[in-house]
Amino acid sequence: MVLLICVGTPLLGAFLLPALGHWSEKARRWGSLLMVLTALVCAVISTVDLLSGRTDAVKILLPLGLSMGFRMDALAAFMALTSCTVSTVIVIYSFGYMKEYAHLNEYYLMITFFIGAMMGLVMSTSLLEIYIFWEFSSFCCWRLIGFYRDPVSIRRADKAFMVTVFGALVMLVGFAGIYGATGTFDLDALRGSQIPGWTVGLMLVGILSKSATFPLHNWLPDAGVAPSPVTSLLHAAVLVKIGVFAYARLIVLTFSIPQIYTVVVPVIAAVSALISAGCALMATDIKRVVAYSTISQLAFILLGLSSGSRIGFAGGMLYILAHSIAKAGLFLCCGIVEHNLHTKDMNKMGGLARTMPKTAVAFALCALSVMGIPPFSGYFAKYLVISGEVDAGHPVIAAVFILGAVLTILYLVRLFAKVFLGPCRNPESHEGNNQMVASVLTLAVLSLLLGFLIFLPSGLITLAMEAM
Amino acid sequence: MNLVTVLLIIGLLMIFAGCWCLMRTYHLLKITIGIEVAMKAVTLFLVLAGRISGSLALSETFVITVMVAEAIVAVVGTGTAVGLFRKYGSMDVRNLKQLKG
Amino acid sequence: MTILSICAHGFVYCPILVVLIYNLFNHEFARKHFIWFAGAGATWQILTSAAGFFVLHQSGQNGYAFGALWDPGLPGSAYFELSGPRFLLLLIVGLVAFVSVLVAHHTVDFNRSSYTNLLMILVLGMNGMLLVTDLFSLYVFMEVTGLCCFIMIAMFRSRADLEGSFKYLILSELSSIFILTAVAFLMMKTGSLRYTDLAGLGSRISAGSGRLEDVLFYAALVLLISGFAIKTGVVPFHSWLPDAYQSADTAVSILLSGAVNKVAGVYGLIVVMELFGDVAPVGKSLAAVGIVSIIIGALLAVRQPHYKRVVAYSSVSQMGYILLALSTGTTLGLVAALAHIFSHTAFKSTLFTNAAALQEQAGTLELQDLGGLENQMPVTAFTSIIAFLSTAGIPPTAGFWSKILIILALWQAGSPVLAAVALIAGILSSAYLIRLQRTVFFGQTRPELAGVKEAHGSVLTAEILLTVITLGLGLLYPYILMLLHAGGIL
Amino acid sequence: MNTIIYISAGLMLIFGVYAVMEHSILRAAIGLALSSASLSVLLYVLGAHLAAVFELSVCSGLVTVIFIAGISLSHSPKMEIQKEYRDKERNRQLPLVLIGAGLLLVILALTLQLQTPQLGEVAADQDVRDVLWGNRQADIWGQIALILCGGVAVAVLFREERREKK
Repeated sequence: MVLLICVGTPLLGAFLLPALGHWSEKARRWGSLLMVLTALVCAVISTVDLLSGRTDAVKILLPLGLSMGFRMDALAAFMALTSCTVSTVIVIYSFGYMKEYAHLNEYYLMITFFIGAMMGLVMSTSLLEIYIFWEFSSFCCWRLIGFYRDPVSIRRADKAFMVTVFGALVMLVGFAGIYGATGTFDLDALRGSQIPGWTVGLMLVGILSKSATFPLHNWLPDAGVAPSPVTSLLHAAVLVKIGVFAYARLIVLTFSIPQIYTVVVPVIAAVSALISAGCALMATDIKRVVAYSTISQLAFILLGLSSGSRIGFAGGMLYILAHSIAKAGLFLCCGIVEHNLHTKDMNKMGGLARTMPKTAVAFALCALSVMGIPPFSGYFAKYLVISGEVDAGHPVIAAVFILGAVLTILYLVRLFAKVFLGPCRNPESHEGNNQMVASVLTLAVLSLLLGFLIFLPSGLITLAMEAM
Repeated sequence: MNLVTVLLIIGLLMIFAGCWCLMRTYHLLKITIGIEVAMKAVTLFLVLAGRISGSLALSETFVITVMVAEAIVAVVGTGTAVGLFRKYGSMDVRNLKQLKG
Repeated sequence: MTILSICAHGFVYCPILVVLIYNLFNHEFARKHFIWFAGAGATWQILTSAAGFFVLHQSGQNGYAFGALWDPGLPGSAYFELSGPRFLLLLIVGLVAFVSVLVAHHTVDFNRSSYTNLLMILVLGMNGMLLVTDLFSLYVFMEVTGLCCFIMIAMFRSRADLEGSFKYLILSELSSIFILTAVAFLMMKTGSLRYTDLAGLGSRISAGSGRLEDVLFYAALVLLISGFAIKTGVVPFHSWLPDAYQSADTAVSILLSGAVNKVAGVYGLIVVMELFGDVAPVGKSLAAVGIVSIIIGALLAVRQPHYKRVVAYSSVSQMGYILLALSTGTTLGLVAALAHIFSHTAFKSTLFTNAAALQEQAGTLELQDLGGLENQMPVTAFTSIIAFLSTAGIPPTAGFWSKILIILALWQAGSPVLAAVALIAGILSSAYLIRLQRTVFFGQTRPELAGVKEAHGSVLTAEILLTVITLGLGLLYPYILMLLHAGGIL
Repeated sequence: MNTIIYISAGLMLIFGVYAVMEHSILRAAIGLALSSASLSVLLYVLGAHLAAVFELSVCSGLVTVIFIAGISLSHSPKMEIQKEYRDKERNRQLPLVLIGAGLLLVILALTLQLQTPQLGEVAADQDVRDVLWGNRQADIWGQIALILCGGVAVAVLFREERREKK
């Protein structure tokens, strides 16, 4: 029941928001926040249940192996908590950011629906269900990226939609292959089953397209035309994490796959990390830099999950959490800057630390976490991932990733220096409004605190590792 | 080469001529005539089938129904052709270029 | 008179009755109130097909045979028979007729009485096709259906209307010739054309027997398949379809895409599969035609300059999916094909109804003149998005489930490659529909379209009705699958 | 008996091809009528007496009347006729193609040596009227619909345009 509320409230309630919007602007905002909070509370309740040894689950039985349901296990709880927390902050932030635009009805509808889809996805117990929620999220990202409705946004929205839908369809072929081999879509029934190698390959295409990993990464930097809360949501809280979540859920936890993929996937991840880090060093659009950084960091996550060792897996999961919080913070800071200066070109910025000090501090804290500087949470995650890879016996790949980590430091320092340090070029700029600044500071503090309270999520991670 | 074979071949040739007319003629009414020519052969086939299988009465009822259909097709075809003539002042198929994509 | 017999006889009597009563009234009155007569006919059809199904299901019979004029007592007679899967198609006929009437209320102006008469005869023709138990009667009613369509397209008498109608007539008559020849060839072997006599004929024929009738049997199969494929409008027999759909008045396009090419074309192929499915090349050729038309249809749709042409080519592509499902010859395949027929009816009718709304409000359907209409026409935009998702097979719409069923059917029948290609081709469906979205609804409003208003009245009702069906089915499909499973069908 | 069949079948083919090839549309319609008449002789000889009468009256008579009505409603202007001569050129290939196809079919029939069925006896106990009214109710119902269709077609398609489309 808790699970149904958790998924149903944002998913179905989202359609009430346009009606609320007709009535009053405020009702729509708070309605949206309330729904996301409901999902968060339900996720917390269910997680508490889980930690005390009970598993919440609902299921309807259907013929032809099409059974569907929701179940909260450690991985689902971890993902649900992460994305709900970050989403809540983002929704609060968008109160301030999204005041003056048209289509706000659609905006809140899609944001809330998106979070509902994410909740559904992480708790789903069938391959088909994963596909359904997967497409929900593609649809939402199509509408959200095209939010401004100018031709460029529309084209990029279409691109993002086409790439992710293509990936999803290829993945569905993989699912159909699994169905053909086993006769069911049900994850419980499929646990531990041997599946043909090519289906794993097809699923990987879907995962790579969703989590924007090389060679299907192109749409993500382009999606930066969307409003900042949206990009933040896409990059940090929901969309790209769906891909890595699917990897963890399907390939790591459910199926036993051919050995070759424990090498192939890390290599893809390594290539992706290096290429995107290079791009980030070259880009001049602040959102593009952060977007490439996302691609690069996702490669780390994928590496951790695919390394095959338990330490790596734990590192990957921790990385999801750390990256979500820090990256959301980075994007929201970029949003404040962009909102103020009406440009995204970092050559036109400089010395913003003086006019918007709180944002600068928040940005610095989040950037440090992404770079992986101790004692931030990012450090522990990165350390675990790389040591997991060494454990699994691929020191070369681990070395490449250390190079990637160094590049991360380089481009983030470059970004920070160009935007916030140096002579002040934008004296008329000023701090964002309260909701926005409060959200970024919250995220910055969270990513610092997590470094000290690293034991908090470890309970869930250990539980998830036991299922491996 | 008995009677049945000869009639079949003649019928097939006639259908061929009708379809040729359908595909390669420029005149709208001629196209409709092409349909009718092919229908003649089909009528013959039906009666032939009735004779071969010994249920001639059944095939005769078929033929009668087909003829009604044929007449109505001629009406509709001619009507459309006349309508097109009123628009274009000619019966040439090559005028039909409204629909492209 | 039981309820069942009232329902059954209604399918053949009701349309004629409506025509007779309608023409009793004076012209002006009839013109003004046509919606009530045609609407009543369509509503009767919807209600009786639903009621008939439940009554028949309750009684536990397989089918209900009845004669049109008097008792079907005589041996060897051609009578009508109501049975399971036909109900769904009868329901589709009623639904599409209903939607078409709603749209016609706005789009059809000066020849409303002809429209009403022809609509009812068309419904009769399609009902006849679905109810008959004899291949020749199938041809007769197919001819009725076709002729009504030609007249309905041509009666608006613009150049494009007449042209589209004539092209349709040429190819359609070609298919009639094919089918009649096939009928004659089959009759040489059997002396009867009832389904019961023809079923299983394939197993009694051997290719190498050296008998003329056996050779002609295979020729007949080729002719039957190509004849019905022309009527369905699949590649390579599709050339009439976009022209006819584009030129016809939108109320007629809805009929054509929603019901006619399914009943006249796909249902014919269903019959062919039922009768001769045991001859292996039949299924294979259907699969080949299906896969080619999925891909070619979608590729052609991407480049079209006219809203209705895009939608028409999308029909070509979607018909391919249905043929692919049919080609398996399994029960699951048939269920999948029927499911996709139904969802296709819903979403394609939505798209055409949107076309009617655009035509009425914005005054054009050329894609280059449209843009950013979602602010002006929010409901139309929303319904078109749902139809788009359903066409591309994206959840939670009816199209998603029917496509999944098709894939499962193909996979179970042992052709995974076809299933994979069909799935990946879904990206092409998304491509042309996303282009449609971008050029028509999504985006900035063009200044000359700023004064456009939302559609109103019956067109809006039709849009909402169809969208509710698409979405509702999408959400209820698990339940339907459970019912089918409980009924022992799956 | 067989001679009449061969002759009338041959005539049917020849008139049919003439109807296709003749570029004067009036003569083509007459060619169709003659082809129809030959067919009706053929049908009569084959034993389908009622069908033969129908063929003569409906196809040879009514359909020709329809075509002539169509022709009289549309007189092509002189310059258009020139264009239509192209038809003649294109159709000139037809006899050759037909002879080719015919030869091919004959050779096929001779080489395949198929076992061809014989014409059966005309059963005496079957009456067309009984079969039509007793067994083919569905077809009769279809014919009613067809005739209604034809009525609407005449009413809708042939009338002069009084009101232009908006």
